[in-house]
Amino acid sequence: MTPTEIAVIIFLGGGLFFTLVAAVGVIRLPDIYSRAHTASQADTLGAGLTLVAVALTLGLEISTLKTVLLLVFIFITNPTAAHAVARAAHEQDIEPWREDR
Amino acid sequence: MVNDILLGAAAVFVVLVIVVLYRAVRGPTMQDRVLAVNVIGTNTVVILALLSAALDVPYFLDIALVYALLNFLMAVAISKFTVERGGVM
Amino acid sequence: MPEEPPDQAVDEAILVPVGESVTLRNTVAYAVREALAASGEIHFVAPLASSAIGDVSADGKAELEELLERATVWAEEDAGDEAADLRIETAVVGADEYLFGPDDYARVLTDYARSHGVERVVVDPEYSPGGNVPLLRPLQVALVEAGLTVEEAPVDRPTRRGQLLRRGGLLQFATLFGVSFLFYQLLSGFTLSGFDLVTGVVSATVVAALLHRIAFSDRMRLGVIAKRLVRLAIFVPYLVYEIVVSNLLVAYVVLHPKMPIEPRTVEVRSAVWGGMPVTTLANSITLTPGTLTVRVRGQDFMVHSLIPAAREGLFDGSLERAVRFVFYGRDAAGISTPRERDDCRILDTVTENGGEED
Amino acid sequence: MEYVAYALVIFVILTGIATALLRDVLAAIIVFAAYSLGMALLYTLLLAPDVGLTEAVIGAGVTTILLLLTIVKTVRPGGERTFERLDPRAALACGALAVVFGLTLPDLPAVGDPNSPILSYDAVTGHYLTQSYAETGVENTVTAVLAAYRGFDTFGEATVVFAAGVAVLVVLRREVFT
Repeated sequence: MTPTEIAVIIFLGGGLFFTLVAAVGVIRLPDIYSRAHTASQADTLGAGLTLVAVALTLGLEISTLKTVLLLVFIFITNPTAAHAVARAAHEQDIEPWREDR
Repeated sequence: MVNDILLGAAAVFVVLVIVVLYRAVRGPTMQDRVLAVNVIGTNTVVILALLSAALDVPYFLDIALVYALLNFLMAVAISKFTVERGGVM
Repeated sequence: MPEEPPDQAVDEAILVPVGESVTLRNTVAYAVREALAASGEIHFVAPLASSAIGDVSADGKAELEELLERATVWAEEDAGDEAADLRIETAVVGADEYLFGPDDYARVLTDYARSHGVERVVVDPEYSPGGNVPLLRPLQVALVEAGLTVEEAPVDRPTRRGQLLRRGGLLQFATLFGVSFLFYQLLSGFTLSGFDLVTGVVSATVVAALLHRIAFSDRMRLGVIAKRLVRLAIFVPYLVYEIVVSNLLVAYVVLHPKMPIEPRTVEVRSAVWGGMPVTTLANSITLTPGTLTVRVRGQDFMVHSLIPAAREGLFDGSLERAVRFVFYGRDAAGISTPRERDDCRILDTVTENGGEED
Repeated sequence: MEYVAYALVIFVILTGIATALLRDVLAAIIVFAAYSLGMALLYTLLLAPDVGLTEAVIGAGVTTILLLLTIVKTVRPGGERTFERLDPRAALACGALAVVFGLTLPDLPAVGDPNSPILSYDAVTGHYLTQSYAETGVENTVTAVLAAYRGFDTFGEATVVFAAGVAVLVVLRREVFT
């Protein structure tokens, strides 16, 4: 295996792991606010790592540039979308869950 | 070989998408659904990128770009809708 | 709530409490119209929140004075030919007191009104004294109890207001054109064929012509932007590092069988201001796992935090410092942390601070 | 590649069923957007990226906005139940239809099969390619097939599109008839 392939596999593994965390979090966590945490963050990192893996496989070409653009875009929009969702929940007076109530 | 790994990763991503679908269907609040669909959308973009690399079809990435845009717009539009149309909700 | 001004108020002076708010511009316009219809006397009064920037309250005062000056300029602009009829007075009040609750604000405002013989108050509906959201309604009640006439300026609420169009210049146009054109060429794969170049120029021109007055919020200065881009390049690796580290923390918590989470909503009054810096900070906070920006008003961030460690990190303000570094340079990075400034607190419920919208 | 396709088909079927069964209209719209995402992925995977792109823009974007606008202009029944109660007769009819369509599937040629009729029966394809201009006077073969040979089909489609357009206008300007 070439070093590039090893790097691809490492990044892909990381991406899969964090996306798995996002999925588990979205299912397991108790309320919309805490779900928004994993949805925006673990998922963003998972997607980011996977896209890095894709960019590495592609090597140096136009497509790589597009992948990087995609990555930047996801890193900007994902937290914004999560914020929009959380804010919508807040404005509808949805109470956050607490472990002691 | 790398192509097979990428395809396998895409398959795992689709399975994760199916898992997240539970939240989109179950809710309980509308925001949960929007959030779940947003996660599904992000993963879709990633799947497209993976397929593009694995099958060596560069223009899949263009679709992925359009998708990323749409996904964001959808989450914001529905969130805005649920707030401003509070009476109808 | 567009109420007709009461008739008996016709020859009265008007007091406008001034604070940083999105609708301040429109409130000033409304107050000036009302004042010209009446005595032409208008008082812009800015109560100084002691907690504004902790011990550097001189800064806070200077900021308010600048705001008052801006309000005065706007008022004169609105008055136009009738500017001679308009008498404007400005004051910063409460500088020597510790303003905390709505009653404190009401007291200093009432004192001012008494000593200047003003009985009518026009309130900016988005005015948030001390940056705390729920103060406005109680403040109004307290002012009414003190015997003043209080009305809210009939301006549009944030969801559908805001001055979208700005003055656009050649620089804005050129930047937008360049970015769109590059994006188009990227999508077409940089073939640089005649067709792609021509269609690219056409599309980029359409985009730039339609949007160059909307797309930029600040006045553009190339030097500043270049400096910020360089600092941003330093900031991004740091952000990625933070994201990965705290993502591992959250992953541990989420995958742990017992899921030991302790979610709390906290409020932080950050020391960044302006559109881009606040947006950057809010997005960075959301990107760092364990913290999620729920709502932002001016400098006040309402943040939902999942685990205590994330909360501590937020109060230590390392991200805030980094964002300040990006936008204001290395000197500004040194301001004390939110914890030292005493600008953070844990809220008991969300709705305690919500529900003020309608 | 098969696994991806299988997983996607499962996803699409699940979202489809959920869309049909969800009681809350807004929830159904949101899940339907997920359905469109899955469909677009599937199209793309089958190497029809243009269809995938259209599905993404129309299905996930435009349709969602149109449906949201529709809710704004109409009422949305609330309710405690998450899912619609199943109507056995409707379920039976749908199931029967699905079975009938499913039975025709094995007769379709495989994707990219060189022996599929469109590639092997040169008599048909060739006829259109060589004769369409002489018979219809239309220069583009695809247009000739769509507008001339399939005239009735196209007419039906146009009627459907027209009806949909009228419906959209009616919904968007409800005040005209209230």
